[in-house]
Amino acid sequence: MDLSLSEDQLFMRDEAKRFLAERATSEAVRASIAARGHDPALWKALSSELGWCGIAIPENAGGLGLGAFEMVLLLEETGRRLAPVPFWATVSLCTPMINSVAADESRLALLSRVASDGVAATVALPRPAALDPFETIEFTACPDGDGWKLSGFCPAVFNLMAADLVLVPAKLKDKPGLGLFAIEPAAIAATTAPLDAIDSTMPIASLRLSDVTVSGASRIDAGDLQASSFVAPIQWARLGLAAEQIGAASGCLELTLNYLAERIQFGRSIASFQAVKHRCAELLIRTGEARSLLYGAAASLDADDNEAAREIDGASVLAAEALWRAAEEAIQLHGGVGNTWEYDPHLYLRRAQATADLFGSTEEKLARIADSLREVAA
Amino acid sequence: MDLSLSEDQLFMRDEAKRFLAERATSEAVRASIAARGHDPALWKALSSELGWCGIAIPENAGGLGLGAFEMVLLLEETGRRLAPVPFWATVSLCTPMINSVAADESRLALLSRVASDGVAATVALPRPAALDPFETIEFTACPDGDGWKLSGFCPAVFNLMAADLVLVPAKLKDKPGLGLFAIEPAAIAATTAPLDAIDSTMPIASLRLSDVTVSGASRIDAGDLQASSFVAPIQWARLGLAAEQIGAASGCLELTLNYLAERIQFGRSIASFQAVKHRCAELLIRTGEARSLLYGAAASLDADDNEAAREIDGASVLAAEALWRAAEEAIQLHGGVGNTWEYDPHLYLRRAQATADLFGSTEEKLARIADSLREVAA
Amino acid sequence: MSGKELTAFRAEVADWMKSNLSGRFAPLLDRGHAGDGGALPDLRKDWERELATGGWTCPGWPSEHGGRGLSIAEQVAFQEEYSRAGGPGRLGHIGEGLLGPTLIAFGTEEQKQRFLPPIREGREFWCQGYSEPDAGSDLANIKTRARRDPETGDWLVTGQKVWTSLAHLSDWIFVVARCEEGSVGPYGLIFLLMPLDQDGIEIHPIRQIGGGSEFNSVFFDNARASADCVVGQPGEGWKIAMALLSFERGISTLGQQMGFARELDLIATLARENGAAANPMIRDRLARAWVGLRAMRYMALRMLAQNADPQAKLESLGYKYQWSHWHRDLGKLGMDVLGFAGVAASDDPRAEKLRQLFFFTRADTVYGGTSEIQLNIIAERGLGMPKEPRGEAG
Amino acid sequence: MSGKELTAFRAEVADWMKSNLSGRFAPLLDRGHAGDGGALPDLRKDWERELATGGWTCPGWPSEHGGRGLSIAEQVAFQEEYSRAGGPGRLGHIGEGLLGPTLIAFGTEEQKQRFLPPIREGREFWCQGYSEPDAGSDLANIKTRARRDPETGDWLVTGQKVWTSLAHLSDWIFVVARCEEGSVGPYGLIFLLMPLDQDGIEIHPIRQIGGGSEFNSVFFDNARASADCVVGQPGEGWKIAMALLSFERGISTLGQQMGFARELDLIATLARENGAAANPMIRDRLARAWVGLRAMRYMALRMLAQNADPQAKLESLGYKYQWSHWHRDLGKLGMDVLGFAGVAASDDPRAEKLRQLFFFTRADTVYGGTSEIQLNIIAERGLGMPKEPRGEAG
Repeated sequence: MDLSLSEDQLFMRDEAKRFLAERATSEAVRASIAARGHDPALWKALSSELGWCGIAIPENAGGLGLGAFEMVLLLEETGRRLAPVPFWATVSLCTPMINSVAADESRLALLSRVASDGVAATVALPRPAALDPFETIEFTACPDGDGWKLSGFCPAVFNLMAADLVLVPAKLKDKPGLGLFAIEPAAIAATTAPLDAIDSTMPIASLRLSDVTVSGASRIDAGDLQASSFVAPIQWARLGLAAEQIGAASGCLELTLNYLAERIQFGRSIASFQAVKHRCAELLIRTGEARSLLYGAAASLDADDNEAAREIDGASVLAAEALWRAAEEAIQLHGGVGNTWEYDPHLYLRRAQATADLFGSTEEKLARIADSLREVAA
Repeated sequence: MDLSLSEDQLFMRDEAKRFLAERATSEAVRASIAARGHDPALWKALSSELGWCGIAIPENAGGLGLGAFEMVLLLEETGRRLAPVPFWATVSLCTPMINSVAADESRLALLSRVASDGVAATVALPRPAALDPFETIEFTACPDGDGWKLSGFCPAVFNLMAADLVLVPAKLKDKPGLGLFAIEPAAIAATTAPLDAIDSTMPIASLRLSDVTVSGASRIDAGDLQASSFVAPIQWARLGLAAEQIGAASGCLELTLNYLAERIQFGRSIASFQAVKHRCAELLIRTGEARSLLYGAAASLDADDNEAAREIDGASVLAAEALWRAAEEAIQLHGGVGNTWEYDPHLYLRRAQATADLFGSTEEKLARIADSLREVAA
Repeated sequence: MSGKELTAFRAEVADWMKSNLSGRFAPLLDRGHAGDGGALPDLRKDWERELATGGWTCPGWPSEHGGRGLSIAEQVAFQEEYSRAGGPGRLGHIGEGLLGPTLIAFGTEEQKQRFLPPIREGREFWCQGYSEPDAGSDLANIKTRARRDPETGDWLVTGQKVWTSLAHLSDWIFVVARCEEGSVGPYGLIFLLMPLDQDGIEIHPIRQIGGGSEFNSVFFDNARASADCVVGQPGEGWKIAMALLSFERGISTLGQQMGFARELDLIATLARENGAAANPMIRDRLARAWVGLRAMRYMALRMLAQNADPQAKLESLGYKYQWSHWHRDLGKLGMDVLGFAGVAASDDPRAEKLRQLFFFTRADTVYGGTSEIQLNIIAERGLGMPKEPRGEAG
Repeated sequence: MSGKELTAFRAEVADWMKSNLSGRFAPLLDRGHAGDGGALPDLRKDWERELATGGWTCPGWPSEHGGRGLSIAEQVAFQEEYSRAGGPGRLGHIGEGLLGPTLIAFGTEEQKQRFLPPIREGREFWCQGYSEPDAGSDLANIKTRARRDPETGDWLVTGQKVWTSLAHLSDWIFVVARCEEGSVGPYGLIFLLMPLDQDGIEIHPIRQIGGGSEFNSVFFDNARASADCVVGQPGEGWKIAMALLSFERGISTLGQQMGFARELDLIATLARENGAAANPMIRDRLARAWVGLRAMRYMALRMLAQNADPQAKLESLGYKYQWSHWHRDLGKLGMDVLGFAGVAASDDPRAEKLRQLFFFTRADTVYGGTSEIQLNIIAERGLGMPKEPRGEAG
């Protein structure tokens, strides 16, 4: 396995970093918080203009035809700035699901809307905090003429208020199995409710459907859909989340290093105190460790290697911990101002806590890895 | 609850520290390693001459009539120097057991031997690594005329080779229940085998009894002995072990501080590097935290407070971790020489590892505490 | 006081709390603690007067100054019973626990007569003006200037104080300022008492990460302290300031721990209710929290012990670090017990309490001396390791 | 080389190892690694010659120097397959991996011709003379002196080196010594090649905490290095010494990781057998060890990547810290899996292996640059934080 970054990949990463440093500034992020965590102008620029959402979409659907590895490189950068856009939900959560379970006719149409039309998309995950987020599905779909009637409640859908497209998995009422429905927000606007999330840059809202009528064409799956059908595409969401966390950990460390270099106490830059230096070095080590596994897991996913699943579990654990630690240390090393609204460390702390237990807690992920070790499982 | 140390207590502690600093030097401890971890001259001095073994023995048996709190103060000091004597086994493990379960006639006789005659004593614990070391008892006692025949195997008895008296709990063959037998080492000399222990200062040996005949008077319990009878006296052993660990943690930190102050690198004393200072400060905090709970638990035990049991569990956890951490840091902060036989940090590391899981692992102790929290258990 | 008398005393406090923390004061139950410090200010000021009426303000002050001269054991008992009953955060704490004892020790007769009675009666509330933007960890690096008004002999103060807790609810502030031109560090400082309600003072709230604002920046622009409002001599400000801080330790600690115990109970209860307590890692952390709290209790008792145990004195240097890290970890544990339910605001006031606890406890390891400063102090004063050099600047 | 060819190459190595690491060499399986470095020295020297016969020594050296000029991918494949097969610790490593590449880069023609062939053929073994009692973390603080013998032009060396791995099994040592009177730090040093078997050199074993003695103190008392055994110019010693260290990184890492994987397998197997694997905390730690090892693998691959990713370069500064702490934790995990059974020696060679691993891994975070030095380097070179000041003395 070669983990070299190509010239193209390095260029893409640098450009993304440069672009976001300019556009997803602290001021912009803070402004978006008042706007339910969404920056429409930034979104337009990176989706419609720069075409980032097509990163892993096949070229025949208007995408760039690249893979998980390149997706990860972009998500690190959005994570670094806590960019208030539905990028992760669109490229990591929704796109792989369309790609993986949609019937041919729907797939190309939907993917090309994502790749080219700046469509923001999300998925109503039945249980976002569970190791298997599809383990119990509450939405139901009842045949209704040519269409369907959907009912059910999802307590927290990522980026729902900004989404142009929402995928809803539902139990079919007429026969065993599941259906996947693509819903336009207009149809459900009245029944969505934004939540007061601790991490405003990754907004969530609840979604209640009560016999909402949708067309037959809304159902996009190819038939024979099972909960297990989601196992493969959800790996992309897990990986992407880890990428954003690792990017955020690096962004948070940069923030801290900048502050430390400027702040004088006892007549010295705080950055000159050895204990502070060692703690920053430890953050770099943790982040680097997480990033290495992230890249390896992404390459495994692209190579369809069967180590990918547990590597993604591992990367999730390291990423969540690296971000938590970076945020906790940022607040501590900023001293008094680290506990004020005005400084940015708390934005990273919020992201760290809000994402720590997505797709399963650290303990659950590690337990699943332990179960998979042949020596242990026997 | 008053945790003041009286003038007498402070004096006793200071005297013990002074005495051991003189007698249990690094050289003496190392010399004892060749002698199976026992320093007979030191033992004679502190038992027969100074009378330390009588610390918690009633005055009518020749003891000082003090309590767990004073016992703890002395054990901290023996732990600090890793004194190679069967002090813990005698005062913490064996004496409370005699005190608690022996019939009146045996009790006074045995206690006065311990208090005044310099008798070293130990107990063949059925399962020293279990949360309840008496949960399964392998020794059996079969009536044999006026006496008994004892059989069974104990893989590891503390200080067995130095003991003048060994208590063996055994299942009675003639009726339900247990007996406790006090055995002279002469009777069993042929069947003890010293083990190559990682901590030579706390030596262990296996004990095999095959139809060993002992007198009727060897049985010292008052009848009606159950496994549960040992729950109360074993608390003393647990507490005493924690006391030695905490003393050892302090001794190990002192060793490290002395080295750091002398050693020059980059033209500076290593002790002047802030990261090193902070790590030493953290060791002090951990040790102080453990010591506070140790003293509180000892006071609770003396006051017969029903918090004593879980406080001792807690003190065991903190003590084991404080010592482990002190030893690990001692090796690291000593640099290259910390990994040599010639320097002392490894002696503390050995004690840390050898005692880490006695009377249950850290996880088991914490699980037992969690079970006891009424809000959780409910 | 015998153990029996102490038990009776505890019962007396508990009874009083039960009868009085009810009716119109019922909303104060468990309110106004760190992170919620600005809650219900008017009612809490009334509560201070209620306490005064019951004789429960300043119970440790000597009787000649209007206190009850309670022993340490009794003061501890009072603090514990107050907290156990869910007594609200004390708006009078700074006056009663810090300034009062300082004036009793160092104040003039006139100062005692002027300032002690309204503290005891819950009529005047105090806040503390120590920290500055560049005098945080480096507390002696004070830039706020006091110059003498040659006409009146009053002191005119110019500068900025930060992290002033509850300044917006207070009447007076005590301020450490530099009164000798060109002096540096702990020399040339003055300790002044100043009314907040004057033209030269502006109070700006600091918004904290959890959204609350119980701290403030206080700006002084030729603000006036009257000539008789200097404590000690001009130039002795550092000595007075440090003595004041020394009054803070000790007794209130056990009350604080009682509050911690209530928080741990709440977390454990929620863990049982929502199933988190079935997770062995959560159980492990709950048990560790219990162990840590117990160790803190005994550390506090060692600190309060009469007889000087040098080992206890040394180890007590670690107490700030110990409780603040314990509490910060508890805040995290609360969130982890909530799990995904903690990610958004909830209707359950208990969950809201844990979210606030989480945010506020981030500051515990910073305010009142950062952990880094604590570790320096332990290493240098406690373990005798070499001092950290100052830089050239500053 | 295509992926397919690489797979064939791997199979070739694996086959060779299977056929050759058997019979008289069977006792070498898994032996001679760190902590067991002095094991079976004669047989291991034979094994080096067996490797040479198979063409597996120095496979990465250019062909003009007798190597096979393997690509990085092939060298990695060789290392991995060698380790996967349980290949013993390489006595020839210092010569093959460190001194050889240094001579190829900096040596004279004569030096290459004299020294490279016996390294390649497993006939001469080398050890490294860098560290001194006062030049540990502060590596440049070298006190060993080299003075020129005016008659012969040879260099006469006096001083002490410590932590010299396997000196007692080696034939030659390379030494960094101070050749300019009065010079300090990295200036005025010389890099010398010296035969160990001479009157002026004494080798004293250093007993380690686990009982083994694979390190030594080497004492020099007017020991002689012949005039043509200087690498580079006198005064350039530091440059050569640092260049030599730079050859150590990288390729052998993946072989080392394969060894780690075997250790983790052993621990996991024992945990299953003795029931420790039922403990959720032990399971958690086993899983973390797997995760950490996987992350190390990908870190190594990022380090070996052709294209320069500055982020990878920065993060690779942490690799020594990462693997050494991982390995130290693994050593502790092994003991905790053994539990009370690990407290005394055992008849089970697997348990003995874990005990040795425990003791030896204590040193991983010290040798080859302490963790503290690693953190300084990361902070200063990687993160651009201010340098740690040197003291007055020294």
